[in-house]
Amino acid sequence: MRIGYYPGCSLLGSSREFNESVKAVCEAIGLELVEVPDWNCCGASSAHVLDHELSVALPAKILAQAEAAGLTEVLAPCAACYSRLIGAYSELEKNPDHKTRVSEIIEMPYTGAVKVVNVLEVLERFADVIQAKAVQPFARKVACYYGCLLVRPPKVVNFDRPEDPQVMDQLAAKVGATPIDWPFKTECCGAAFSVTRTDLVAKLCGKIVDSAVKLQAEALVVACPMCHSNLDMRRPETNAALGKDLQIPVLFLTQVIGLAMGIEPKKLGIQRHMVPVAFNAPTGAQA
Amino acid sequence: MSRIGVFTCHCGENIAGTVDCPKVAELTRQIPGVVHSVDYKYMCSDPGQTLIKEAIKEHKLDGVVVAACSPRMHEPTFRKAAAEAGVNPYLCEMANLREHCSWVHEKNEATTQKAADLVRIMVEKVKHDTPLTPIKVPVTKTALVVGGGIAGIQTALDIANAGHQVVLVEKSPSIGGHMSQLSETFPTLDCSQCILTPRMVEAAQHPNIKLMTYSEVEKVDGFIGNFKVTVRKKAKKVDEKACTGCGLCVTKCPNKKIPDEFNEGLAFRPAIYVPFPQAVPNKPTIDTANCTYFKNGKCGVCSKVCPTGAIRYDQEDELITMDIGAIVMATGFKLMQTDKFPEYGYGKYKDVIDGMQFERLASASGPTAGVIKRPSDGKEPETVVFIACSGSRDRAKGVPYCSKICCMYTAKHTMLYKHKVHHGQAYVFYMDIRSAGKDYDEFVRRAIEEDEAKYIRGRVSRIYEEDGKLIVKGADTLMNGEPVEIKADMVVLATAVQSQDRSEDLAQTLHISYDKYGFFAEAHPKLRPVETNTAGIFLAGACQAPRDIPETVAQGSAAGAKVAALFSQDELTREPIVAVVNRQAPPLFSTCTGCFLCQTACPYQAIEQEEIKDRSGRVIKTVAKVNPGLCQGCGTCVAFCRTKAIDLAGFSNEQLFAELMTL
Amino acid sequence: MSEQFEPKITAFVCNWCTYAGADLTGTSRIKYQPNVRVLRVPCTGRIDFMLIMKAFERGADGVMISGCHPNDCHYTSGNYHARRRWMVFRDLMDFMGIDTERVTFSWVSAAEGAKWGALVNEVTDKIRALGPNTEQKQLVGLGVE
Amino acid sequence: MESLKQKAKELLEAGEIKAVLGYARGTSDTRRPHVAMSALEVDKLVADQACTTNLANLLMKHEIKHLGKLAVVASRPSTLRSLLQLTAEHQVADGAILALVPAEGGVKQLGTAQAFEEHLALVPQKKTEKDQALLDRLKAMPRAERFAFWQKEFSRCMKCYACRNSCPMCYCERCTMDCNRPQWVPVPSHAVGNQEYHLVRAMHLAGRCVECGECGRACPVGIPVHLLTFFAEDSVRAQFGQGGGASATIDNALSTFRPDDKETFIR
Repeated sequence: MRIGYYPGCSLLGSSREFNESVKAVCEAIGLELVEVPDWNCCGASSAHVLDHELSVALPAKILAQAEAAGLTEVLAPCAACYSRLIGAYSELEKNPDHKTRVSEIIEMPYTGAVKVVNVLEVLERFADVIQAKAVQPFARKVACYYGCLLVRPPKVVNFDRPEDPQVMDQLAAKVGATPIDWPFKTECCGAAFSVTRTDLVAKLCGKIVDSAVKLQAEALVVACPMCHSNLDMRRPETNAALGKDLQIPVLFLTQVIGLAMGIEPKKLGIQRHMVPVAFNAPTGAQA
Repeated sequence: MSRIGVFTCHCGENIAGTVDCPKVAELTRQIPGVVHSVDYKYMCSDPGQTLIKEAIKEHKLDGVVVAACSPRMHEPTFRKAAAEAGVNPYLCEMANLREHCSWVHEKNEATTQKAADLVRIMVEKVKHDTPLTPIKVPVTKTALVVGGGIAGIQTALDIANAGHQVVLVEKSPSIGGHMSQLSETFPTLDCSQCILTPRMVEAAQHPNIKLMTYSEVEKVDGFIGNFKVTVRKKAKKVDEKACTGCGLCVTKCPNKKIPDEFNEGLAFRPAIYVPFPQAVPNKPTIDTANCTYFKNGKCGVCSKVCPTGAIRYDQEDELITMDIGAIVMATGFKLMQTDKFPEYGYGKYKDVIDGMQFERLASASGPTAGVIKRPSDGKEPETVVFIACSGSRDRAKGVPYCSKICCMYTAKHTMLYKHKVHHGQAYVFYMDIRSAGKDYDEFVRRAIEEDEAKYIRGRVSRIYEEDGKLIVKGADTLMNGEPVEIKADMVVLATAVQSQDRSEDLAQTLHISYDKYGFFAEAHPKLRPVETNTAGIFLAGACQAPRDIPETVAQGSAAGAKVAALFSQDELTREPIVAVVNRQAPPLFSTCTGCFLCQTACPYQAIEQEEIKDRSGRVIKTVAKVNPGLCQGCGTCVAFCRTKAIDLAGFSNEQLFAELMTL
Repeated sequence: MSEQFEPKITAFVCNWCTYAGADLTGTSRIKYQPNVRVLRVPCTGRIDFMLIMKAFERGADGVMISGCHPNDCHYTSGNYHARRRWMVFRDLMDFMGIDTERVTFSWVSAAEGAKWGALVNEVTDKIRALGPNTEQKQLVGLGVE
Repeated sequence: MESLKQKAKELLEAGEIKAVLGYARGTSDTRRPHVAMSALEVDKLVADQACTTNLANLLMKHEIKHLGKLAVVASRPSTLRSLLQLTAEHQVADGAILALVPAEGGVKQLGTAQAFEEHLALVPQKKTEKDQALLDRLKAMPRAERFAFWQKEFSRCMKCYACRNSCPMCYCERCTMDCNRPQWVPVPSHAVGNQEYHLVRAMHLAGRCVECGECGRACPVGIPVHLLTFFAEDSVRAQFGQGGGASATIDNALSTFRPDDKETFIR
């Protein structure tokens, strides 16, 4: 099986381990990733606040490139990329006449033949394969953190429950983890304010991390580069705001799955985290 | 040659604003057969009608076309006027220049042309109109009231007190409905059961009311004055005549862990049960889905202990068919369930309850005997958050309409809570306070000012559990959207009022319309609020839209009065728009060949077979015959008949043909 | 032809749903093009297929037929009967080479005022684009030889 | 042929029937309908490949109707289908007419609608290759071309109504064509009236046509009018799963409905 692949900027920059682990896991489950040729910026963070037409045209260009390459589906692991791509797709499906205008702007035909999927959606299809290949169960209590963009807005993404989503929990459970029932799955992490208002991000992440630890989670699991950098990279600021020293690691779901499949940690970029992926108790100790 | 008068109405500016009415009058004057054509500012006004009547006399008109608004609006008005001036009312037709022309088109020549065309169509129709006389049908003076809540009880009592027979059908084992579950009622805080129970008893004992509990309407045929209704009387598995209502079976039933519907799941009941102590009739019913005997044939305790041998495990559902003259729908509402709210935990938190559950907690007859205890651990909640508009006015995830009763009952809840937990604090999150009604706003002010409920204008974005408390996160929009976080012991959601489950199915059984939310549709939102589009079927209470008790009672009485008015005559006058099978001179007798394929096409079983006999009684021919009492005038048979032997009065082949020929 | 072709559209609508729906279009002041002429019948079940042919004979460029949605017929099932009839009639029209593009069947309820307005506009635009119903008009023109 | 005559004589002699409606030798090689009420007349009966006319058409004629109980020679399945459809439409009482079906080594006597249905289940019915080919060709044509085809065909129609009169299902005492208040279909045989006439005829036979093809054979100018009713019948069968002349008890497809009837064109 093959699927289009749109890494986007984060996966080549701050979240290289996400890129590495997605590729490693997909290889292990037999899914070929075909990178969209000559891809461009998805327009996240800035385009959609500045120029609506541009914010639709940029993702449309990516999808048009994928279409030209004969792809029918594109996987966008970054939640922000996913949101922009599926947002543009959905808008153009609702207003088919805008497709002509967009095609003019991007100077290539856009027909809407390519669908957009996130990493959870793709892995869910391989849930049984993943379970079968999980030779080293990740037997730890985990807090699955979805953030804001993977399951919202519900009418656009049409995927999982917008509040208290379940798919990541189910996938984590397939590889032996015990997801905790906690209320912060879709709470705001501060996202792009990481740079401009680090204080806010520290406060918001503080609540998330603190609550996960209180409920005895041993790891936070995410599927979004921004969530990851805020929860991982901003940990010193977070701890300072909390007045605590919380060392709970933050893993990408693909890393959790990869580890359980016995993929070499280095291949999954585990060493790249700011908060080291280390556990106080041995595997399964909490059980 | 016809002598037709055309009367073009300006409807003030409504028509004249876009249509050149004098020109329409002038253009239509030239149509052959039109002998008089004028325009006037308001044809429906008294002077307007007089103008028509005088013109009929002066010009000896034999047909009238009023070019004005929709015939659905004023056809009866003008037909009456025509009749008063001596023209058969069915020779008066309306051309719809307002809804179908002036209101939907721009002011220009094409619009005026269209207006003239619309008149031309109706002139041709009038030319082929035949004088018709209304049909008289007898009326069965028994009403069926569906639903035994306060709406149905009120309606039934009013009709019965007017001296007519009533069959009151209730699907659950007791009448009383939602009102019997309430603790106290706004804005007087009088005890709900204290005012309702006497009405329930009165309904049960009324000589003119036949009570059918645990029964549902299965089938409705016929038409106004002459319905044939089949009711399924579900088997209670208890012989109501033999049972004395001693309650021994209820106390002895070993299976006592069934969630109690009357207490909204906050308590349990046995498999053989009486819904609540004041139930009417006060006789038990076996819940066969949960009864051990019906599950595996063992047990049989109730049968063994019954002193009168009233338990009937072999009792079957009964189908009872009856003749009914009018039907009142009073099937009530249901509340949206708490599991519909993702941000409030999809119903997983035990202490997030809905308004009706709070009523049971506050009710002296409830599971806690009126002491406010939270469901999870039975502790007295010291902080309670009430969330109004839970699902109401929520276009994204709930229903767009206002549920109407929540503002008031939430205010009532804060008061009941404060009166029982003196040191407790109630918070109310709201969007707007809608307290229009006699003594209503005063009531809400009392909740805020005397009982110190804290009202916060804003929505709650999330509820989660932490350390045994419910963390309620919201915003106070009157404080610049400042985030608010309240650690509550219990949360009460004023969930949206919705139509009953399967209300669409029931509406289809009765052939009445319903809106997209499943509420039954009234015939006119302002002028015919308790009637449906199907003659002889009326509405009362929350099955039509969210309603509070005073409105429900008023509507129940209104529907009762409608039925009483209908029953005040022995015969009904019906529109003569019915199908007729032609009769011809011998040897043809009729162009009908007697294939009777029309019989299966008729939705009303109105087509019968008639034998045409010669003098010696020998059957010459068998042809179709339409029963005018049953025919509703849809014309399906007319379009189906190959020999054109059937025609529809008022919409005949000749008329439609002539209308088409004008185009 | 310098002047734009204005199509002639004949509509047969049932009294209870579409006629009331079209009334609502008016009450809501939703504008649509004035090419349509509405003939009111009690029910779609009343619409004889010959009426459609007669409309063409009288020079209609397009015909609209509309009634209550399935399940919502005022007469319970008139629209179901009509639907079966149309299913065969439309097939047969097509087999005889009569342009079915010019006949629009629809369900418009009493609450769908906006739908009626939009539908009339859509049909008017479509028929305008198709041009005059020359095929049928020529038949009339041929007359008796 | 001999067994048919034998059977006819037996039935007449036993008084079970008053007459046999069959075929006799016509001029040249043709066969014509023949009513036999006596042994002498029975001897004129023929039964061979040339006997193709659907005799059911005659059953509805006044003169035949009044003869009393009949036996009709059903050399083709469409005659039995006609009998079933006429029974369903209350024109013939079940059991009132016997059908004599020439069969391998004798003649089969069928007396009830149920027997007709059972017999029909055994004999396959197919359109002739020629008809099927033309139908397929027409269906494959672009619409405008199909329109031109039929208009060219109809241009020869002179409204002689032979197609109507030869049809066993066109038994109405007064046809829509003769209805003049209003005059639904213009009387003269011009283009509009011809198109409308053939459309009406096909619509009126939809769900009722027994596919005998009599109408097409009757047409003096060779218009394949039978394809119109064949097509309508195919459409009904394809969409509603039941057709004309299949049963005396199942309700007609076009006077009944199913709430879940599926179409694709209603907006």
